[in-house]
Amino acid sequence: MLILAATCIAMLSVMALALARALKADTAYDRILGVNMFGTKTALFIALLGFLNGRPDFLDIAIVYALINFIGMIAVLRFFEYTAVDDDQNQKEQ
Amino acid sequence: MLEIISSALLILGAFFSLTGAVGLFKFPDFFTRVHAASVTDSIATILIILGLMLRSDFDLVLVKLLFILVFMLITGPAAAHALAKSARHGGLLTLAETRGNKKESED
Amino acid sequence: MTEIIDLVLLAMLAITALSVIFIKDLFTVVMLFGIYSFLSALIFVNLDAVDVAFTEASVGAGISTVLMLGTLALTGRKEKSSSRQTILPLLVVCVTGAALIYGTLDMPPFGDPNNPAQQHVAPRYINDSPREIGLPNMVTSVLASYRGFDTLGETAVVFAAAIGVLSLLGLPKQDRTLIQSGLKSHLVLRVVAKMIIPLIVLFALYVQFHGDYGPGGGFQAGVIAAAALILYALVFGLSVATHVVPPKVLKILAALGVLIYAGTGVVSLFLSANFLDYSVLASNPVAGQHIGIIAIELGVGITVFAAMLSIFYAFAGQAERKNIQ
Amino acid sequence: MNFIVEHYNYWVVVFLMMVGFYIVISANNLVKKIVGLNVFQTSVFMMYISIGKVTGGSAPIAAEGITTYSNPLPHVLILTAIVVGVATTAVGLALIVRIKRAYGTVEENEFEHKEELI
Repeated sequence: MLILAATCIAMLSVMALALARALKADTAYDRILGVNMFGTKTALFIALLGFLNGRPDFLDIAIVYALINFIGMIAVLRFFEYTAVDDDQNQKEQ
Repeated sequence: MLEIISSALLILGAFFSLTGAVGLFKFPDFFTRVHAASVTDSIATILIILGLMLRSDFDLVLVKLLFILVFMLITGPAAAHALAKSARHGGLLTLAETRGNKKESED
Repeated sequence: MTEIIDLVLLAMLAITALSVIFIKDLFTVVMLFGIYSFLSALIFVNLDAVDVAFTEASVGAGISTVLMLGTLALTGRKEKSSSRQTILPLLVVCVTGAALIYGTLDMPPFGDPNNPAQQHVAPRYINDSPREIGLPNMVTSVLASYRGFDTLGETAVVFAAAIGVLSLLGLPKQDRTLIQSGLKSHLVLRVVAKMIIPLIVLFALYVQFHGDYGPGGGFQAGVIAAAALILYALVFGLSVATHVVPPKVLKILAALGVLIYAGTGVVSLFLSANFLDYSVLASNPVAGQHIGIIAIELGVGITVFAAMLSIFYAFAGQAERKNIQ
Repeated sequence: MNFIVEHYNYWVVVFLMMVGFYIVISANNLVKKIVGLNVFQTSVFMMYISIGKVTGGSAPIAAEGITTYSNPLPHVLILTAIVVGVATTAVGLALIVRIKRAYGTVEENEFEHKEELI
């Protein structure tokens, strides 16, 4: 039990660090990296929380987290490809 | 016995995720930071999920944990790869390259 | 332990929300909003609301973020700095906040089992619903059976919202030619997407039909199934996705879901019971309740799936059209 | 100390509500306004879920060996509210896309002037 709680706290601090990274990033890519790391660590945190509270049957939520995190990532990449084309056109027009 | 092994795995997993988070701040350029984040992500996922699997009975919970493990092991590295590739296309340079560029401009 | 986690997560949530105010880059705002949704879902898990967390994670973090990114692609990602005065809004907000804080001082203590909110309907749901409805998940029992009429209204709202978006933006036409667009250069992503999309659809079906026993149900399953196709459209391009699920079919499906829901109610009317009273659907009331809940959850799932996917199609069609011009 | 723990959740809810409210009334960009609206909305969700929580309780899914459950009613109300909230957000975003097409801008003060031209 103690080990689970300790791991939970470690995960929380990792999440806080990832959040700090996402809030204060040099480039947009760093920000996405922070968000992605936040998502995966949250999925693990939910799994741990289920075991800590003695109700491990809520792992479905961790699965959804992993899933939505991936889809969000793909959407961001697609957005970048899309706006990159846009920027090129703007430069040409200028 | 299982409890001890599982605890060891969990602690190792927590340790690796912490190192990854520190690496996210300490490493000098974006590509090394992707490296820090994604590699530790994978190892922490494996260790923590294995640690939890040892704590669960042989039932649906185990299957779900296995599903999470497989899912995250497929998507995590793929996402990191795609991000790094996209950053490369977007024009980010590695540290060595930026240094090289600086030298050239100084010469 | 729960309290400590609660403290830390709420603090993180407040910081995230606060930083949204000061950031001018709208892309960053949307990324932070994604984190905000994830965090609030995590708080819901910690406060025992697993079904709500499930919905927030899939709907709030997933679909909202994708739609907002789609809008940004169409409207540009920089917010212009405004010359507007900020003192008056700040004053209004502070006065409202002070009034609300004053109100919270009289609130019953957080988590006290003797709170008024815990005294009235809840004990009946908690004690009797597993026996009356026969399902362990009380949220599903209340959602689908006790408050089934309410949920019918919510499903109709989702349907109406989809109609609203379609009438504003229009659905893309199904192309005869297959134009491969999307993330063309990312070979790894294309292979991985092919591998995990079947897994996602399988998981959606599990959530749909296991929602009576664990967290989940029609709302979540519909969104997850839509997310699988959104992933497909993002990676392989919109025209390929419209070949798999044509927009025409989506229109029919969205209406069909509401029809299944309302039809279940009408069937129970014809069996001389109240609207949406499932007890008469089988000889045994508990079995009847179970049949009714499965039917209406299916209706909800179909409508939510079709509505979310057609909303996404509408946005993606706009973006693609802008790209061609 | 006890007083703080007993009201902490509500205070954070009020703070989030203030932040959302401020963004809605002060932001010029319509997309940001929608984000503010969502922040506001989530604070209301948080309020309901906080009220439903019972200390020492567990998630309202019946299982053996668990006697205290949190209140399932707020969960039901908020679950549907989230889905409806996203549906209305989608309508708002669609309106923004149309505004951009009609006026060429999504900044509130800019299209206010253009209205007179049309």
